[in-house]
Amino acid sequence: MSQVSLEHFLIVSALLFSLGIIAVVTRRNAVAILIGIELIINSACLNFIAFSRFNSTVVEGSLFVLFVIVMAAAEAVVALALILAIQKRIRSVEIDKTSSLKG
Amino acid sequence: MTTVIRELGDEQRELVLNMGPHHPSTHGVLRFVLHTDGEVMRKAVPEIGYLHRGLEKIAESTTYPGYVPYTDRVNYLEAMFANEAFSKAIESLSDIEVPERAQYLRAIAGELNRIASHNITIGCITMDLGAITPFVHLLRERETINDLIEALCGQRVTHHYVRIGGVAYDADDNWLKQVEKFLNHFEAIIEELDNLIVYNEILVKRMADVAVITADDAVGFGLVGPNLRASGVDWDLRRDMPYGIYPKLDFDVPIGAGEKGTVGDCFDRFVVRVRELKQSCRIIRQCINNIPDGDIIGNVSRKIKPPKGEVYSCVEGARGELGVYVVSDGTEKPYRVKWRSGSFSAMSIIEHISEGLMIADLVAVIATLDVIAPETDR
Amino acid sequence: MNALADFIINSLGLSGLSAELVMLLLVVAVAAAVFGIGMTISGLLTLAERRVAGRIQSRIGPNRVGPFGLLQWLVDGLKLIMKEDVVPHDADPHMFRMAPYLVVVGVFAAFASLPFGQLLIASDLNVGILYLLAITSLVTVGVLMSGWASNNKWSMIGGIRAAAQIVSYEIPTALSVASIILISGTLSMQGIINEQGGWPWQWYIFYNPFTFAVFFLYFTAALAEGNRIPFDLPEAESELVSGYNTEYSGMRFAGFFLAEFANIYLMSAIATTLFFGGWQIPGVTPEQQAGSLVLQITGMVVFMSKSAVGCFVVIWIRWTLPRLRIDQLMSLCYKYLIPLSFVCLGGNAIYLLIFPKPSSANTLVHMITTLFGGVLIVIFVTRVMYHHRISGVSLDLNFLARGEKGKYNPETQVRAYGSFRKKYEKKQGAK
Amino acid sequence: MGQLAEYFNAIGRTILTCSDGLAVTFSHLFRKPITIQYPDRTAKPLTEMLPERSRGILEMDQELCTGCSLCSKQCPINCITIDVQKNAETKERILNKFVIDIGKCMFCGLCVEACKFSAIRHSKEFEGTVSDVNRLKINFVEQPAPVAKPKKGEDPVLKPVGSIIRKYLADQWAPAANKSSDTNSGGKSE
Amino acid sequence: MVFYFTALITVGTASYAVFSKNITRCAFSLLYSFFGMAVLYGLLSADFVAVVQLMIYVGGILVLLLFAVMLTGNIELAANSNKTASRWLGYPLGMVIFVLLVSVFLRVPWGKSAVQAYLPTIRAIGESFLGRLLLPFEFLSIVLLAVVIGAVVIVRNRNVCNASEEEEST
Repeated sequence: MSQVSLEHFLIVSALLFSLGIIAVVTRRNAVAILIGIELIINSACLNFIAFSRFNSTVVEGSLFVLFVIVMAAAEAVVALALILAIQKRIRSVEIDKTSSLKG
Repeated sequence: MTTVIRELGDEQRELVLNMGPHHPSTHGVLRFVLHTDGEVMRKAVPEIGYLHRGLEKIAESTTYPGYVPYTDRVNYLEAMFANEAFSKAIESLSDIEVPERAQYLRAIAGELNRIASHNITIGCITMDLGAITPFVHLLRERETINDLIEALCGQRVTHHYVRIGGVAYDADDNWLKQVEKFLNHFEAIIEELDNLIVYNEILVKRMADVAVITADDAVGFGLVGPNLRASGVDWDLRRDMPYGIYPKLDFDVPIGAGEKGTVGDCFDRFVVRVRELKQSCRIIRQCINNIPDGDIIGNVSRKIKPPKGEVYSCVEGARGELGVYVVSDGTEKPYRVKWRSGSFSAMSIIEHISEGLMIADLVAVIATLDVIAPETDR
Repeated sequence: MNALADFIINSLGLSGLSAELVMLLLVVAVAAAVFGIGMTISGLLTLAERRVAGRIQSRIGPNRVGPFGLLQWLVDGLKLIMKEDVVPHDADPHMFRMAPYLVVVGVFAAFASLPFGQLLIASDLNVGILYLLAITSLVTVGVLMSGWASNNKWSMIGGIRAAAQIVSYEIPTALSVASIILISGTLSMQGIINEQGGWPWQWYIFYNPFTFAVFFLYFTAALAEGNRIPFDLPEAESELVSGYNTEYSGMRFAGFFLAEFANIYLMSAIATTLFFGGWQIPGVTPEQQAGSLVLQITGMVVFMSKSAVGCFVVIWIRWTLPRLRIDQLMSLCYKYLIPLSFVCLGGNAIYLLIFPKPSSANTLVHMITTLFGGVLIVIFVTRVMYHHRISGVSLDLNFLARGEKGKYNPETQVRAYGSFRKKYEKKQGAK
Repeated sequence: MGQLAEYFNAIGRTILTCSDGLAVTFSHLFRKPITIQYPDRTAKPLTEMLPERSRGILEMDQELCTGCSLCSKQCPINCITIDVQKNAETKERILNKFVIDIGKCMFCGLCVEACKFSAIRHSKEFEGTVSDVNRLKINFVEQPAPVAKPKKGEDPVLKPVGSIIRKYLADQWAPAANKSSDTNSGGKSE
Repeated sequence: MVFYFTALITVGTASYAVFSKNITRCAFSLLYSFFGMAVLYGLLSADFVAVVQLMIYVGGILVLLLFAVMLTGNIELAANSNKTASRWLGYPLGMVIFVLLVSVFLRVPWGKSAVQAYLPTIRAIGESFLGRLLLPFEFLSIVLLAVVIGAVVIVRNRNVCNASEEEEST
């Protein structure tokens, strides 16, 4: 395990981040966009943990990540509720078709 | 929450499910087309005909005595009543007198059959609601009844015991004693059943206030028997259109009282049947105490040729009025036979009451209405 | 396990890649052992379920294969392996094949952190109990996947029901576990057991009235998470045919099946750990137990028998109670279990504030709660005796001379089929 | 307050009723199972456990049959076929064929009730599984022979119940090649 | 070794989730990605975070996602949503960001300290949450409560609106 250095984790997180960006930009399905966002959040979390592991304070990263995870859960709940509402409203979950904010 | 979903009224969100012909809770080959929105039903349309055997047409090519064994097959749970209904029709058509001992034997055998049939029904209701053990316990008791009836007439399910003019075999004292012994045992079992499942809170909650059939609806759709009585209509052929020796007997007719919910809900239909078990035991006890000696079959010639005419005769079967309409043209074969069965009318009300139920409720409704496929299709 | 690995590596003088290889092999070996133990336990549980169901229903249950039918589960497994593995034409084949693995992995991975004995634990994690709660969430996804991939509406409804149910009931489970964590002050499974003692009044179930209630809350919620009657809606036979595993056959079905029974054992084992003092032997301190092999084995037997009782109760409930409806299921969770477990959590916190750990008042509360539990058991036993008395009178209608326990005797059988027939004919030929 | 009381009432009711149900099922653990371990662990042969009146597969005793075909006239499904020929020389009626199609028979017992000579009757056998449905058409006449002529007032000599049909049913499982030898062993088995 | 394997699974399934056309499979493949992340956290000695990741992401968010996928009807149509011009924007953008990030990660001399042994983090986390970070922790619970209520309101409100509009139209 000792040969795995900080950079390895950082590269993995960079990969996840760019994948998330691609999903957000190219996908039209709202759920798929949400998937991309989750990937981005995960990559950030990985960075936090990795940095805190390879520095002296062990817990700080974990604390931050815990906050992030909870916020991500909250965000996912709201987003999915919105998606369901949109789906009921316009019969589609494609982002291009949601041109109006009025309920 | 459920009401909100129903208010949507959106056809696109409808899920069409095919319940049956092979489905664990349809009790035989029945089919329901369910229009649901998730778990909540919009409509359940029963489809029948998978078990059609042409019983009415067959009658036109058999003799009158020869058709009696066919009536065993009208409903595999109440062969005794079908036998009795058909025999009664021919007896009244050609004025055959039934000896008193035969009538007592008919009552004993019939009530035993009613207990057996209700055992299956109550067991199936609990099993469809998830409790399997009461079903097996009741099946165990039914097994004893089957043994008793086999000792009486030689067959367990297709009895062919009640014949035109009387019954086929006599019962000896030993048999009657055994029946009494069984009743002593079975009355304890009824009490045990009460403790085991009948008032179980989960079961009550599953059935109370579910699929309420009002008295008007019940009469309008022609429900009979326990289903009708559960809706609060006090109607029992054994008491209100007496036949056989029933006028001489003393028994109560349990009706639905909305014990845990509304009158006419699933729980009432369930509990009415449980109460009837006890009344049947009471009837059998009286019969055993009062049974006279004598012939078991009246003066019947081998070739029965009823005079020209038509007759409707019905008995109170386990599923209510089991009637048969016979048209005779004076030959030894019936011109037309028509059966009227409780399951058929029970089936017809399902579509009416199914709206807004959940899938699990529909299972309870089918079970408590006690729909038996062969009786529906004949 | 780490200690074992260090010992092996140090004694062989390995280093670098080969040390890692040894480590890996060890991990695989332990995983295989855990999987084997889990499989055996769940296999035996399938048999136990059938035997107990038989006795409850006045039947016998499988008794032909092996003594008392003990090998029945092996034969059943063999049959299921040999059956064709059918994938429906319109199913999503990859997901259809993947789903049972997820379920099996989710359940059996949890066995890794079960404390069968003081030293018999595959890995005593710091976050032991949380790990158990977390890893089983794979089951949710597996079930949902199987329901979706089967391309069958009944399966789909079953899968969605299962997912909704498991996700909902994770909350009361976690809350009731939190009550115990609050008292023990540790998340590690061994730590929780070490905090308790061997005698009933030292168990956490009798710690105070709140934990007594928490046990029942936990038990109910765990039953629901394990999809057992009265909460078996996902596979409600009379409603959804067989729920999410309707389309499965052969080994994949066996996967679901074994996972269900492994889940039962899992929940009983967790209950044993959290509430019933785990492997603690009455009158023996953990230090004494650590020194002796005999006491170790006794501890394991104690743990196994406690969890076996738990499994028995689960099976017994399954063969007694009817099933809830989906809205009642949810209202039970959100209206009853969650508020009550919150109350218990708060109650435990206040209790801990009032009675600090070692105090005589504390012991008094333990004793009173234990007494209360004892009284409940006595009341229950009287009810059982009452029922046995009123209708346990055996029916002696000897029309058939039926039910006599006969020994295997082909000569009594005039016409018998298959192997019996052959044996019979041989005997006839010899005459 | 009322709602709160109902809330706890519901919990109490559920616990009470469910635990009472559990008590019932628990008490069953101490009762005797009623299973009959058919077919190989019964105290007696199963046919001996059936009641006297049990209506099993039909059997016909050729030595008693008068060929009057009362039974086949009564049968609602015509599963009995009787072939009687008159021998032109001796004026004797010869029973050529007496076939009962057990696959059709519904065990109603009308034919047995119709027979005045106790020739046809129900055995207690009920296991009629065969590999070919045509084998269920059992011809009870092995050799065409003159019909029986019972005298009035003389009781017919009855063979043990089931002895006739058992031979035919044992035949059904015999391999086709050495059927004759197997028939003998089947005969012995009574 | 474990790391490379896990990283491969994580990234591989994540890219499947991003590029696959079948939205259901996307969501399911995310499971492995999340699971892999949990293992990575475990490798980084953050055991509590790993377990929380499993519980919340796999047990919670993923199931929610799957529900959303299954509830939003015409999935087959929506799944083929890659055929847009934004693909030509999205892929290069992802590439550029990736190259940028990697170059930054590799060039910056992170002040690395020696890798420590695996330490239990729970006690420290708990003490921080109930001590130093009590206020944010409580805020978080308020946020969660608000989110739950909000989500319920959003979903419910639509239903009622729809129903009332339909009543008006009929």
